[in-house]
Amino acid sequence: MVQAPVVGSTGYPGFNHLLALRSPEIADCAKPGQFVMAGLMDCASDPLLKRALAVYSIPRPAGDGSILTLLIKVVGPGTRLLAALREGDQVSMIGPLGNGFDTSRAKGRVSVLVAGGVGIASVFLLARELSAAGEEVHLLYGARRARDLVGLEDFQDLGIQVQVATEDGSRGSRGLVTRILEPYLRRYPAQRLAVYTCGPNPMMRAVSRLASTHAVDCQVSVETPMACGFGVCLGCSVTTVRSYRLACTHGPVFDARDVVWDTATEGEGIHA
Amino acid sequence: MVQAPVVGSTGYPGFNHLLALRSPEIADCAKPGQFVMAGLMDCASDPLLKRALAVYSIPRPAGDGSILTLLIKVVGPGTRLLAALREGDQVSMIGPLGNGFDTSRAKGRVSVLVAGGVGIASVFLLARELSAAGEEVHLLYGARRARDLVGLEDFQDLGIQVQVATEDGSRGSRGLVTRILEPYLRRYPAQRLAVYTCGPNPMMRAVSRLASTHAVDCQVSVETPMACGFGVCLGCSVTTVRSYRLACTHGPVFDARDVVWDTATEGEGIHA
Amino acid sequence: MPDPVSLAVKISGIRFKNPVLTASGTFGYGLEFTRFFDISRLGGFCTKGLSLLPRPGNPPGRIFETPSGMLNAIGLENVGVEAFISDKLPRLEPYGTHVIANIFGKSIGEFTAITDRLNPCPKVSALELNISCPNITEGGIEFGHDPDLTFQVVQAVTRVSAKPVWVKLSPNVTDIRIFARACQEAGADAISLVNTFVGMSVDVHRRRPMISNVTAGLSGPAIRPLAVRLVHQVAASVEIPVIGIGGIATTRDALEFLIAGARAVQLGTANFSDPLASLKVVQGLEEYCRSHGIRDISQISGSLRTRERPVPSRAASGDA
Amino acid sequence: MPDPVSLAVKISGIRFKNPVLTASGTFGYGLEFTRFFDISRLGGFCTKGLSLLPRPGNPPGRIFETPSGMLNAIGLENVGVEAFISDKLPRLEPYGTHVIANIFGKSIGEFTAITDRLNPCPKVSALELNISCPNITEGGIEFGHDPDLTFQVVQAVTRVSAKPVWVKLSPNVTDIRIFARACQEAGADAISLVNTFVGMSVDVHRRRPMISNVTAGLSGPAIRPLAVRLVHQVAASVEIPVIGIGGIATTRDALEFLIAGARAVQLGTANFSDPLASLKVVQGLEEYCRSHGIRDISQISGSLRTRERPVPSRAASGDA
Ligand SMILES: Cc1cc2nc3c(=O)[nH]c(=O)nc-3n(C[C@H](O)[C@H](O)[C@H](O)COP(=O)(O)OP(=O)(O)OC[C@H]3O[C@@H](n4cnc5c(N)ncnc54)[C@H](O)[C@@H]3O)c2cc1C
Ligand SMILES: Cc1cc2nc3c(=O)[nH]c(=O)nc-3n(C[C@H](O)[C@H](O)[C@H](O)COP(=O)(O)OP(=O)(O)OC[C@H]3O[C@@H](n4cnc5c(N)ncnc54)[C@H](O)[C@@H]3O)c2cc1C
Ligand SMILES: Cc1cc2nc3c(=O)[nH]c(=O)nc-3n(C[C@H](O)[C@H](O)[C@H](O)COP(=O)(O)O)c2cc1C
Ligand SMILES: Cc1cc2nc3c(=O)[nH]c(=O)nc-3n(C[C@H](O)[C@H](O)[C@H](O)COP(=O)(O)O)c2cc1C
Ligand code: FES
Ligand code: FES
Repeated sequence: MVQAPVVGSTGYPGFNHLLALRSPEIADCAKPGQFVMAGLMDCASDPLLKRALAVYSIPRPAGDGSILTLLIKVVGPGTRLLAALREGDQVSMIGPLGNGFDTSRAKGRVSVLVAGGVGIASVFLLARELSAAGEEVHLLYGARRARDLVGLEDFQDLGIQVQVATEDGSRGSRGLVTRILEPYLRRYPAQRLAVYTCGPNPMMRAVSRLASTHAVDCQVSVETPMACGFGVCLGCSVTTVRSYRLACTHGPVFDARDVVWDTATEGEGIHA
Repeated sequence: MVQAPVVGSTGYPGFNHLLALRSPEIADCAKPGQFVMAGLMDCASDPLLKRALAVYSIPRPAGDGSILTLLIKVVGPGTRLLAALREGDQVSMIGPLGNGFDTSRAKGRVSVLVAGGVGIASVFLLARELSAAGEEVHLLYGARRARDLVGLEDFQDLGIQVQVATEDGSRGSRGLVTRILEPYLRRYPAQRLAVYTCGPNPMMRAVSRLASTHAVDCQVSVETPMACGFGVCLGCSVTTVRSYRLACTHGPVFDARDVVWDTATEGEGIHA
Repeated sequence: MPDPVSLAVKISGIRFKNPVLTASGTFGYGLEFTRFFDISRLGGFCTKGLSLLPRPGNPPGRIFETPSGMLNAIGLENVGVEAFISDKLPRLEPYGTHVIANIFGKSIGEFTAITDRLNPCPKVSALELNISCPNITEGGIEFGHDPDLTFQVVQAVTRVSAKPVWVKLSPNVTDIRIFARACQEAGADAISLVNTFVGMSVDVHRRRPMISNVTAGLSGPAIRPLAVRLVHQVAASVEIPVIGIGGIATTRDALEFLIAGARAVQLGTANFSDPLASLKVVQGLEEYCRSHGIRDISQISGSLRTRERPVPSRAASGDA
Repeated sequence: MPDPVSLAVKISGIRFKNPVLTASGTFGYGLEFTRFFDISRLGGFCTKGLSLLPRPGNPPGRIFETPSGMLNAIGLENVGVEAFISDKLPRLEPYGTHVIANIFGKSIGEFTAITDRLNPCPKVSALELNISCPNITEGGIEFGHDPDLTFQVVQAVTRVSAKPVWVKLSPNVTDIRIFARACQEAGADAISLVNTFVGMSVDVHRRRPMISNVTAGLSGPAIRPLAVRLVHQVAASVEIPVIGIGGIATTRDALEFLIAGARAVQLGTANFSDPLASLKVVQGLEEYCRSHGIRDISQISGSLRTRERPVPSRAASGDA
């Protein structure tokens, strides 16, 4: 566990917030798709638990600066308190946690990153790593409305191709992000493609289904409630075809084929 | 209930803090010895209850500026969160509450204000009102050590006489404030004196006893736990010679002769 | 113009303009809140618990804050039923809200005597029996911890009462359904659930109890999950309506109880830190109904859906 | 040099270097915490509840945060006693801390079968029976909600166990002393108190339970006052030592339990948000003893002082 001082805090539209923290321990070794458990120091007991947040970015090359950023969408008390922090405040963090994306078979493939809402936070490091390795990377980014799109410039700066879909049509294509995904799945042979997705569960379910129809490899980064983040509470189980798996240690990234989507419990009503 | 924006926040030694709030509703009508219940807006549920804080100062003449200040000693989570507020933050307040000091018989008497620690917060308005009315006012101020003495300059600015006692002798007389009180009680005839006291319970108990020995009128401003501040929870009872009385509505100021000091329940171990 | 939303509910034959009430011991005699808002906006409120004679309550050290909750052992300090009738009730006349008289006694005779006194008071809409207090004639056993005593006291009161009788249950029991059914059989018109949970705190520096009475009742958001569960359980096992209480501070909290099976709710501890909390819940429920396309709040009561979920094919063999 | 402070306590014949343990289900199998600190610093820890066969646990929707607490219905997912013995226990050898095996079964036979399996394992110092689970042979009644069943299961285990037997009681009962005494009579060596309180939460937008199992166990600071009171009550009614559990996160919290009568404490939910919480309590207790002039932590246990207070002369006549 580390205590990390806040070194920057920037508000974005759509209740999004970028928090920069100095933490060499985490910044120096976080991999794409990993996350931290972040909490307020020395606070009273409500909120009680730390909050899971993807490592949005770390310095490049690693080790240079030790600043890591978190992209936070304010949805409840925990995220509100984190977003209200100012320079000099401290955050208590555990991490990096989770398996992260598997890029061992990414070489030579077209990587299609499909992000929804604040799910974008989980794929920035992935985009950067893949494009630095010289792979072809596309970001397909969906949101309710234009102002919910956050971090677009960071991806554009990487020089990767970015396409946007908004449900209300206020930017990019109108409709769900799956609409702009489908043409990709048609355009390339299945074995030349790799899909990585993070976003609301209904979106990931739809992306998984599409990828499976086209027999394309797809990794999903799931979101579940988490109490600990390091495999002891057993609260973050995900139903997979063979067993329950822990999102925090076995995941949060799973092969889309393994996940049994569960509309009853996976909060589409909350974060969607 | 009012939402008051923070317009100033200043740290003092000894974990003391001065918070300035814009609240015409309260600033325009608070009387010496009254208090407010102050809480964080829209926070999670721990801390759950508002905190009782004396109105330290209001503009003079009343109505001019609408800023009220609270002098807060950080002793736990509630006071820590209040002290951490910055300009632009909001505080939710109920007040002014309580009876305040009775100055109807102060005319022509020497007023001796005996304060201990942050109890000083309850007597500044009193000192100002009495000295503005042309009465002779003395402040006897006791604390553990020099750095726990706060607000001294404000009293000196009023032109009243100030004497200090610290337990470690780091400023003023060494010892308890009762030591510097005793000479006053001897110097003047009882009916020419009026004692007003606010501080830790053991101090007030000692002051009450001294006043009673010398047959001098004494008003004490007591501190009890409070859940509501406006007379409905019945949690703030004070044992008086005839009955339990509520500190929030019947008090916090009581005639010292009426109070039955209760060492078992009145937190000498906590704030002393 | 948006469709009108009906927040009205009927409990024990009484129509409440909305399902939001305030809980006994947290709203004084109602009058204390008129400085904050027009209490006619509420469905109703429960008075501080009334006894036959006035009571001074417990020595100081009555309350202590705990994480998301508070302990209280006020000792049922109150003005007594006579003073309530003569001093408080007339001043409540102008307010168009239901006054529920919360009453308690140390014997069945005391309960019925208080009932007799309140029977002729038209401004009192219903009685709420607080049976979480020791019955001195039975050697100090709490009425609310013995199903037979519960039955007896409720039956005795319903027999003499001219008004509907609600019974407020203690949550500190192994199976609350037994008590709820006893109330129903004894003729109770509604169940108020929950009273406080027994707790305690220690001053670790002085090694003394924080509360003079040593033990005290825990209330506030901390107990909400416990209360929601009890309301859900009781609503499924009796026919009479259940009024949900315990840690309600916001509209969301109130909805948890309604969806779990409560017909109405009471806010308690929340009134201390935000005297306007109950009013905000009235407004919030209206907005919720509007935004969820609900015409009538009673549609929500007990509308909790539980359904099957997929399980991994090998889960039963347990390789997790 | 300051006087040395002894934090050592003896429970059921075992010497613990300090009275700080961690609670079952919140500390994995111990190994998960070695990345955070040297677990040999703890008095001991309780394993995740072990069953005869591995269990997959409940479907997702297993936890939900509530005010100062959390609900969990993990469904007792665990690797099973065999895998614990073969995969986990050997890796715990290097750590100089007591391993308490928390076990549960659906029948008395399952309890004794697990006991038999653990008897030959020297690294297991004691058993902690979790009796808050339904007994299938008795039609699903919880062992811990029936004093006779409690007696039977405890007696059966103590008869076959080569190790001290602690019993972890459910707090969801009317009078916990009856259960504690049943344990003592059945030969239990200590009582662990409390397990979680039954609660529930509702997703008000989807009108579904937040937890797939509908009801779940409430833990965390929210329940601390309730747990302190139960520990105080039980410590006064049995001779065997009581281990205090429930919402402990800081030294102050641990002291509340010790002063109220516990011989040792366990930290549960606190391990999630601060994996170092238990270590900090070890350090904090030492500082507390030093600053309060206490040589031996056992002096603190049960040292709560209650005493008389002055009352107003006319209080009894009730003019308040
Ligand atoms: C691996 C992982 C990575 C993540 N990465 C990110 C990230 O990079 N950025 C990010 O912003 N988020 C991320 N999340 C999500 C983030 O963890 C949650 O948004 C956060 O924990 C919410 O905490 P909160 O206290 O703000 O809201 P909570 O209090 O947890 O509430 C969340 C939502 O639930 C609702 N809710 C709560 N109780 C109820 C109820 N009873 N009925 C109905 N609704 C209710 C609230 O109103 C709110 O809308 C990630 C999650 C995981 C698991
Ligand atoms: C009428 C009135 C006027 C007041 N005016 C002022 C004022 O002007 N300025 C001011 O600073 N204060 C004032 N106070 C006092 C102030 O209200 C309290 O200091 C404040 O409520 C403390 O809140 P907290 O959350 O910071 O600390 P709390 O959490 O309430 O804790 C207070 C103290 O109790 C201790 N404590 C808590 N629990 C335990 C336990 N179980 N065992 C042992 N110790 C424990 C804490 O460690 C801490 O030292 C006034 C009080 C009253 C009644
Ligand atoms: C200070 C205080 C006093 C109370 N007095 C009474 C009472 O006189 N009669 C009664 O039936 N309940 C009484 N209660 C219990 C409340 O009515 C309510 O049942 C309980 O507090 C749970 O609700 P809450 O969590 O919203 O406060 C009291 C509660 C508090 C906090
Ligand atoms: C996620 C979780 C899992 C738990 N699993 C077990 C268990 O397997 N066996 C058991 O006896 N208690 C279990 N408990 C209960 C704890 O050991 C402890 O008794 C309870 O949480 C109260 O302590 P706390 O408030 O410090 O968490 C579990 C608690 C939690 C939060
Ligand atoms: S979050 Fe605790 S096990 Fe995954
Ligand atoms: S603080 Fe509630 S009655 Fe005084």
